[in-house]
Amino acid sequence: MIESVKTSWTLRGVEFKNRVFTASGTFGYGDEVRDLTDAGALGGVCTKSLSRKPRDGNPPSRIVETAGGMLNSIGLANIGVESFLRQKLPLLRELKTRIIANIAASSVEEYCEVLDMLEPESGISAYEINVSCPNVKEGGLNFGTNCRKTAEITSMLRSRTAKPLIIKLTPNVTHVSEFARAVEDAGADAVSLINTVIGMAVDVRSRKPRLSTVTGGLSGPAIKPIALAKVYETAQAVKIPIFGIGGIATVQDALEFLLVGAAAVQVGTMNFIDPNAAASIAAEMEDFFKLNGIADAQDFVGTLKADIGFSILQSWLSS
Amino acid sequence: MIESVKTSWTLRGVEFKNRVFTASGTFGYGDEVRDLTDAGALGGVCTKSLSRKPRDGNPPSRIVETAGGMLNSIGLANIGVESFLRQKLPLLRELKTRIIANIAASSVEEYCEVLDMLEPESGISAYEINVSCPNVKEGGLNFGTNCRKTAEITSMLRSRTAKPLIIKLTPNVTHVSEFARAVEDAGADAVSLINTVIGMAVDVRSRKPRLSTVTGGLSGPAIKPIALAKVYETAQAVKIPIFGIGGIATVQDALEFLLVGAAAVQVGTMNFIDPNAAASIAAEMEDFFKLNGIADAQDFVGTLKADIGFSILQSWLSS
Amino acid sequence: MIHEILKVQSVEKVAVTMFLLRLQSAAIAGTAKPGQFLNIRIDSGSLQPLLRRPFSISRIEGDSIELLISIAGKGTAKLSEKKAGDTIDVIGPLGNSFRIESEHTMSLLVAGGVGIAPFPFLSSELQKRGKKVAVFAGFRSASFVFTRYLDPVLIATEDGSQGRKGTVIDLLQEYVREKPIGKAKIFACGPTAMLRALTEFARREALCCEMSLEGEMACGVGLCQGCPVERIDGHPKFALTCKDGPNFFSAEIRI
Amino acid sequence: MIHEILKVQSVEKVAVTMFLLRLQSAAIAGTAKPGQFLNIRIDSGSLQPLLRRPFSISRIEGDSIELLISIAGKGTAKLSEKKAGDTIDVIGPLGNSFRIESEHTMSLLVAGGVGIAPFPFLSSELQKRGKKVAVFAGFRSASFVFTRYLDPVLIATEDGSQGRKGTVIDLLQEYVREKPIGKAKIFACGPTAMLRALTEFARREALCCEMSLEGEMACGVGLCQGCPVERIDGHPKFALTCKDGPNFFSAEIRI
Ligand SMILES: Cc1cc2nc3c(=O)[nH]c(=O)nc-3n(C[C@H](O)[C@H](O)[C@H](O)COP(=O)(O)OP(=O)(O)OC[C@H]3O[C@@H](n4cnc5c(N)ncnc54)[C@H](O)[C@@H]3O)c2cc1C
Ligand SMILES: Cc1cc2nc3c(=O)[nH]c(=O)nc-3n(C[C@H](O)[C@H](O)[C@H](O)COP(=O)(O)OP(=O)(O)OC[C@H]3O[C@@H](n4cnc5c(N)ncnc54)[C@H](O)[C@@H]3O)c2cc1C
Ligand SMILES: Cc1cc2nc3c(=O)[nH]c(=O)nc-3n(C[C@H](O)[C@H](O)[C@H](O)COP(=O)(O)O)c2cc1C
Ligand SMILES: Cc1cc2nc3c(=O)[nH]c(=O)nc-3n(C[C@H](O)[C@H](O)[C@H](O)COP(=O)(O)O)c2cc1C
Ligand code: FES
Ligand code: FES
Repeated sequence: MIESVKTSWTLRGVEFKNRVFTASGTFGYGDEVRDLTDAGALGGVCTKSLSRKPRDGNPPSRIVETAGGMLNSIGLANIGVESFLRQKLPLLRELKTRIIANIAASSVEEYCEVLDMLEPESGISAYEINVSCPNVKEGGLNFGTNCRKTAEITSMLRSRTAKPLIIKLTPNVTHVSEFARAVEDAGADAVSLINTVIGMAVDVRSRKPRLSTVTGGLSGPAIKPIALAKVYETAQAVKIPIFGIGGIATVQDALEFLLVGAAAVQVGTMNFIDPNAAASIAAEMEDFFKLNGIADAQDFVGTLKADIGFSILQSWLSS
Repeated sequence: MIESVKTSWTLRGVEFKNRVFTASGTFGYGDEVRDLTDAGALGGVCTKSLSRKPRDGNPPSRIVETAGGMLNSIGLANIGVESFLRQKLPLLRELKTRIIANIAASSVEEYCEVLDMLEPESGISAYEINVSCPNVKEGGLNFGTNCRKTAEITSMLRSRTAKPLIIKLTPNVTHVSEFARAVEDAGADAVSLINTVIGMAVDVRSRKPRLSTVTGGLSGPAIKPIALAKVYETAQAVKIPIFGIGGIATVQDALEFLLVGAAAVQVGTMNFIDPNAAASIAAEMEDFFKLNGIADAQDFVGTLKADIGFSILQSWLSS
Repeated sequence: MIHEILKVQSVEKVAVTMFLLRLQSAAIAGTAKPGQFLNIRIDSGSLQPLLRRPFSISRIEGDSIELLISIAGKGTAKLSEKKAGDTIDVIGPLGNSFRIESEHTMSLLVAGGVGIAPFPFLSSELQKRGKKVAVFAGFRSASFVFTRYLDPVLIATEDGSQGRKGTVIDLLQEYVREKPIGKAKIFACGPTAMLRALTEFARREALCCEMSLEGEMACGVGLCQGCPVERIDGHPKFALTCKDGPNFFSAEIRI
Repeated sequence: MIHEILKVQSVEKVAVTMFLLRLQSAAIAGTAKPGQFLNIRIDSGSLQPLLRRPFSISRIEGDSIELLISIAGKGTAKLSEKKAGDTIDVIGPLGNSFRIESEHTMSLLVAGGVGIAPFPFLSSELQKRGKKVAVFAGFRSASFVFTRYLDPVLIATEDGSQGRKGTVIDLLQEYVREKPIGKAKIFACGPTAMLRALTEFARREALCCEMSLEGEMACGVGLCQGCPVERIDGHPKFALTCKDGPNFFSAEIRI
């Protein structure tokens, strides 16, 4: 048991007060549940993906519950960057936490345009680039599964901002660490993973897909083992920090991600069940470090005692 | 409601009495639970993967339960093809069901050798080729994530047997349908999918991985949405039949796989919870067809009413 | 919007697949309006079901909140096994409310099955405001009927085992033909097929019709964008059932 | 090996985290041997927990089977909430049994915590065969102690709140030093650390020692190869806890 713990950490000069964030698309724009939680308790909030123009999103149904998880096909419904700046950012500036603007687009140009519009505004601490949404036809995953394209977007954006640039990767590829290496080389400051896993649900009685887009993205506790493996694989391959995401519901889950190498975590689906989940996890994580005499959270990151020599991942990484 | 239903179907001239099988590695060699279920109620039984020499498998722990699923790292522990022929096959010949010999190997030569040893024996109806085990260092997934190699193994084996040749694919690739197309072109009669999804679990208290091999394979209901999407993707891409596998626990689940295009299904993890699960599903499936006036199970296969024009998968398939 | 752990006061089986769940919360009882809903975590500390389940507030008495719940799947089945004294994690009250202040004098409340749930609360608030209320309730058969706290009620059953044989729309049609309804407004809750027929009916009869929708939700509070309903004017294309609804005018949405 | 839906006869809390679960099955009670286990589906129709949970048969009386269970996580917590009259899906009896027919005359039963579970059954079968039995039981503290049906029992607790302060191995050591034990055999069940210490002790004292292991299992019946235990002679390298065990001689395995 120790008295105080350093939970803060720094990414490209920006200090975050702790290592627990809310994931894009699962916490609105950050202002919807002010009554139910204090965003000030978080390291930061990732906004819903912002696109150049407002997007209506996909028709209903957009949500299906599955075993230990859920499928969504929101289709990046969002108010667009202009409305965001006008209606949302002023409110967000009042939250005592860091705002990470998540950007989605269907062309390299659109990514640049959105970033350029956000860049002069105060109150945005970093960018997270969504190259991995499985629920839109154009863009999204087509970028995220193309390593060269992902790197290209990264370097284009790198040249336009001095703020932290985080690239959000998809798990729907053979070797996610290749993508992480490519964006590291292209100048990214961090990677976020995982976005949702492609999945599908059908209704036997009506013989129809349960999502209007047929397939959607799987999230929630069901995918935690997959996410941990992807983060671990990536942690072996890159030096930049990793935001670990996928099925985090408890402080235990969050610590597991730190253990396998994530510098910080994002809580997604669990916000729907408990809008205060991320804030609770942040508080309990601090307690855990105190109780275990860990003076700086960083000392816990990546301390998994794994005999990597025996790991199957080794053959993956070297293949 | 109709009186009788055709549940049988034929693969390369071999007739299976219905469309429900047990998955490799989840039903022993087929003789362990004779007291608890009647394998005669099944379309067939896939044996544990057989290798040329006996394999000890990985050290403990090999099993971890996760949300809605489990991780395993068995490491293809098996008695080897010779002991199989001597000790197991005689017993299996007495089961009133078809035996599918599942083969695993770490080189193209070894696959051929095992098949050559099985080929002269009676009582084996078909081969399922495991190119996708995530839990062994050499071979396994290294083949399964290499399209050219997978096709090469297929054509080598094709030239050595006239029996049905089923290639079991891994979901741990960007586009599983590419692999399915490649093995179809190389002469495979069917594909099985999915094998387990790479995953990981760690213990925060000991800071150690919970599996001796660090990562393992995720199975069970948690992966059903992923498996359905992979089967659906593949069904759009190939003409050969598909064995749908992944998280099947109820007849409803099994019917979902048929709906998205699987000609038959394999029950895996659920055998551990209820060794009679596959037999129950086979019986209930027949009831479902009767109740819904479906005279031939084949008339149900692939009848999902999906507006593929709208599906996100379309852009995948054409990318 | 409050997030509370509530005490179960009682669980009462009231029809073949329906039960009343009474929860105690002064805070929610004191602020809720008719047509709003609670979002319930069926089993805290379990991931099955994972998501919360939304239920209309059926009735409020003192600091007691009554929900009328039909067993539709695993979550509602688990909920039906709660006992007095158990606790439940609840977020609410959520959503907009029925617009009861309009100038109509006659309220036609149209329910299909468990769609009757929000009407005891609504009916009492309407009556407080001096509006006349008539309830039209359709059920599968007599053993599904539950109309406590509502009066007068006209009943239709599919098999004719109680009340008129036929749909609740038939019932309403007859009533409107035979009685003078004056400045009337329809409030409706029930299966989509019923709401569609009612939308058509209201259009034909030029009646204002407000409907409570029951689309799938993940969060219930506007975090996920998972509950769109198509707006007829298209600006924007979709409304959110949980935040902009669940109560919409039939003329403003396409279901 | 039988797969049955059994009726719960009673659930009795017997120590701070331990309870006795009584199930009725003539078929299993009639064939089970000491050291065998049942594999229990905690909640049929739910996927949480997904896998069955294995528990030693603690005692048999008529057609009643008693399990002694310690709450270790979600599954056992759920199990502790069962009520008389509930049903549970069970596969058993599974595994090998303790080898009780050997020529030893004195049986030293060594338990750590809930590792005491298989000993009432074992002890009664040993006594039927005219063997002397002494039980050595270690617990965390007095509030964890449960030794019903066992006599004589020597107790050790970590904090000295009941019996000797120290480990059960200390207790055993003392006993063996002070009493004539003749042709003795150790039967043991408990945490791995205890079993390791005991293996060493048995080697030193040249005593035959049989231990019941509690490794993780997925199927419990030999389908999955998920429960290996390393064999010292290496042919084959691993035995399966569920089929070849759970009872092994300490000299034959490496834990
Ligand atoms: C605003 C609102 C108010 C509601 N009020 C009531 C009420 O007062 N009383 C009542 O009995 N029911 C009400 N419902 C419906 C109720 O939420 C669902 O019946 C319930 O969530 C089903 O949960 P389950 O786990 O039992 O069923 P599941 O096993 O999840 O599914 C069974 C069936 O219910 C459907 N379903 C699942 N989740 C939802 C959901 N969130 N919304 C709608 N349908 C769903 C599924 O598609 C499936 O067909 C309301 C729904 C909404 C959106
Ligand atoms: C042959 C055998 C006989 C057993 N007999 C008894 C008995 O008589 N009484 C008793 O109380 N317990 C017994 N156990 C242990 C018991 O099976 C576990 O405590 C139980 O499965 C934990 O389930 P849970 O869901 O409560 O815990 P979980 O939430 O699953 O996990 C809690 C802890 O228990 C461990 N655990 C989980 N599953 C198992 C498992 N299958 N085997 C061992 N450890 C596990 C986990 O690693 C974790 O540390 C026995 C185990 C075996 C293999
Ligand atoms: C309903 C929903 C909407 C999402 N929208 C976005 C989004 O707009 N942009 C993005 O980068 N990720 C989005 N995600 C992905 C999450 O940020 C997160 O990566 C994923 O859900 C895995 O985490 P979880 O298991 O904790 O939910 C969305 C996820 C869900 C469930
Ligand atoms: C314990 C275990 C062992 C397995 N062993 C094999 C194997 O030897 N060969 C193989 O092809 N697949 C093996 N599999 C994969 C299964 O056959 C199946 O593809 C996978 O488990 C997904 O199905 P499920 O979700 O129904 O379990 C194994 C799966 C499990 C859980
Ligand atoms: S249910 Fe999440 S926004 Fe409506
Ligand atoms: S637990 Fe499956 S083989 Fe032992």
